[in-house]
Amino acid sequence: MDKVFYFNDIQVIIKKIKGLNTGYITNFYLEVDRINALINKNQFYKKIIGNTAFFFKDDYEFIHLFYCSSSIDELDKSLTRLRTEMDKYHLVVDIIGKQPNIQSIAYLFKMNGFFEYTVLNRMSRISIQDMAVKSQLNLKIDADSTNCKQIFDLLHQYFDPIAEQLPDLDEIKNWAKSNHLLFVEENGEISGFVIFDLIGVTSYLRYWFVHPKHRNKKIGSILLNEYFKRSEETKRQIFWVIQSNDNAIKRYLHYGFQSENLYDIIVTNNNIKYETTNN
Amino acid sequence: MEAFIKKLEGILEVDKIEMDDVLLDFEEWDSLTSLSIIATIDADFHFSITAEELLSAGTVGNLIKLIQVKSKK
Amino acid sequence: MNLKFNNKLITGILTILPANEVKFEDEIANYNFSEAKSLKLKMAMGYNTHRIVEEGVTISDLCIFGFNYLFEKEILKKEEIDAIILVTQSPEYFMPPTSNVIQGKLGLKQDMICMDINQGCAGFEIGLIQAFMLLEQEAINKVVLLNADVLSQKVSKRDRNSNPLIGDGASITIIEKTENKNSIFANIKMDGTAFDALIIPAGGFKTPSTPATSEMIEDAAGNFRSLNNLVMKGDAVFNFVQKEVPPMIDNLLKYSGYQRENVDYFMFHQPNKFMLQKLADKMGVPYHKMPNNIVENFGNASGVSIPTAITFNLGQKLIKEKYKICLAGFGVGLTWSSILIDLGNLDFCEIINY
Amino acid sequence: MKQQIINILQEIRPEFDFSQNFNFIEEGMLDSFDIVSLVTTLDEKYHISIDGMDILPENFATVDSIINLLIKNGVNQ
Repeated sequence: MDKVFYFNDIQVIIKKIKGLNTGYITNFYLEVDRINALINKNQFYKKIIGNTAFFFKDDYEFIHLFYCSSSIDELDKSLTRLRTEMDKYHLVVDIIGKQPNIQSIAYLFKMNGFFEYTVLNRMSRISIQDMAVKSQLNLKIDADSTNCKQIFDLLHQYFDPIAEQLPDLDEIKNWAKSNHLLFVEENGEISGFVIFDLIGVTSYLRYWFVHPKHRNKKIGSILLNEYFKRSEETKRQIFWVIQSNDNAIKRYLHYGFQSENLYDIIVTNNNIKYETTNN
Repeated sequence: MEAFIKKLEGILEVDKIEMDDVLLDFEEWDSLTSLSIIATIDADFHFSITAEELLSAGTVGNLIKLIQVKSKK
Repeated sequence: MNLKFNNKLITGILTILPANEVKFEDEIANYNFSEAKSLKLKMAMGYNTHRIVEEGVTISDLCIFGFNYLFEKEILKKEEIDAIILVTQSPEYFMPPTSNVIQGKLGLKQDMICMDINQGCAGFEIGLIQAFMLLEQEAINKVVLLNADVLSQKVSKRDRNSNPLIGDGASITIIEKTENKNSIFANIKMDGTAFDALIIPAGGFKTPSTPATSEMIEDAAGNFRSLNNLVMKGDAVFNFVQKEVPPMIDNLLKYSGYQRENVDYFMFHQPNKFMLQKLADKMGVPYHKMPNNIVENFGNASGVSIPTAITFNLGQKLIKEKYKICLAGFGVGLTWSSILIDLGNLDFCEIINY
Repeated sequence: MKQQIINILQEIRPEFDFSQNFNFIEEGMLDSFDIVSLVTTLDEKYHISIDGMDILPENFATVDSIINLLIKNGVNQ
């Protein structure tokens, strides 16, 4: 595993794999800014085995693995070799794509010592329907650094780090700065929040949370409704949901969201399984 | 063991394997290769090794040593 | 859903396999992969020999042969049979039910029930569950469960996904009431959204068989098959099995109150050796408790694979001994089902060749 | 070719109108997942292999930039 120093390193590697001209399969989606941030924080590594480039994102408790390969057979050979070297690390892989195509990649990982952890599904909604919920609650958008730290702690306490790609404190502060973090505070404690991104016509719901102590007070629907209001200019709202979370899916269907044929099969080389928590 | 080595040569698609050949250096090595070697050991020597044990053996010679040690137990 | 049955018993299992044995080596030339790859598949997946019927042999031939064996040995009497349940995906006709055909050929009494059920890999469990339900009736004391398939006829010889592992066969299982108090626990689930994971696309009313549907087409992996042939999405089925079966068994054990250690054998459907080993690994079950040797010896004859695994691996032992056995079938439908049952002191438990 | 590309985009994201001269990335009409499927589709459709150096969002931001990319990778207009 070698550290990646420049974004350009990655491009050169991908050029080489693609240049073999035998095809291209990957779960690596280039988001230049995010990757540059990871490189600067020394969290990004690479390893080339045969006709596959592996990239590693060090998340401290585990490592996210990305692959860029010229074919399924080549990925198989490379994974078998990677296995000997990465045995001591806890690897997590998001296999993203359409069903049933991603099944065969998931199968390959399972042949090479990985286990299915959980499956996420992307849901989206095209039109906006505003559903006014009367709110006596004080929704805030001006999270200070104490609030941000509280939210960071809640995310790490209640969300599954393997399934949900948790942000670091800086990212939370950035959302607060850009008014994309709404929260409810009661007696100095955060009782709920929603975090989102607006990019042109698309709005991404990132995290939506109500503290278990404050459930059934409509905080959740008020937060979501305010998120919808702030997404009014967009044509589409999307987010990822854990496929086995029937209750959440029912709620989203109720709000007019629909399941897309875009899935994320999460596999890890530890035989652990996603456990439904109370978030 | 002779018979086992013959089978290995078949699985690895080579005419002759040497004791210091590195398993992962065989061109055609993939997950099916390791699975079939594990199954062969299971069928011929009546014990199972894990994929990790197989891969950490490294060379053909070490794999054979591993089998010999295990079959004595 | 969880199901529970009281005071029912399996009293005999007979497996009927075609004597015609086909070797994997003899079919390698049909597939387009290297010899080394064939060798690897043989070892890892357990492809070796499989039993295939001669052309023209149908499921009633196999079943009637088995019945006559039992009648001649006087282990089963014609007049005792109150119901025949036939689980198959290779019926002789669209109509009538093949179980009626068998009843007629055997000259059984009219005062009985015959029914065909269209199920495959979980066909042994589905059949048992149906038998247990029939036995709730006062008039029904003995049910004969037939599992029978000759799907080799529907598999393309040039399909390396399915052809090396397919097998033909039939089994006869006798289920009765018992005075002794006992409980049998079962669960079953279905997912019809994945109906095409294992399918024969043409030949039914939706897409009737025509010259066009029999045209051989090459798929991305280099297999040749037509729409009249069975097609299996191998990786999707593997993923489904690894995902659904371990929690299903956990649920069954929890529901029954037994521990994994209390189970003597896990007699599972036999898709291939590798899949069963992976299941055993994932569930923490030692390989000797979960036999995986049916594909390499006989092939996978869908619902017949569990009776074959029982008669082949335990056989005469089950005449004298009694074991706690966990059955599980999973596949076409998709359907997955498991049963926890005490099996033993059987009147018969053997394999015969047709 | 312009229409072909619009059709391909339309197939990936049927809910948006790609015939307008938007910057698809800034406008949130295409995200990084879409770009990977777009690369695969273009590779297959035009029998090319788009240079790995070029798989950057800005090269897929407009129909014109996609056409330039294809020309650069050897597609005749």
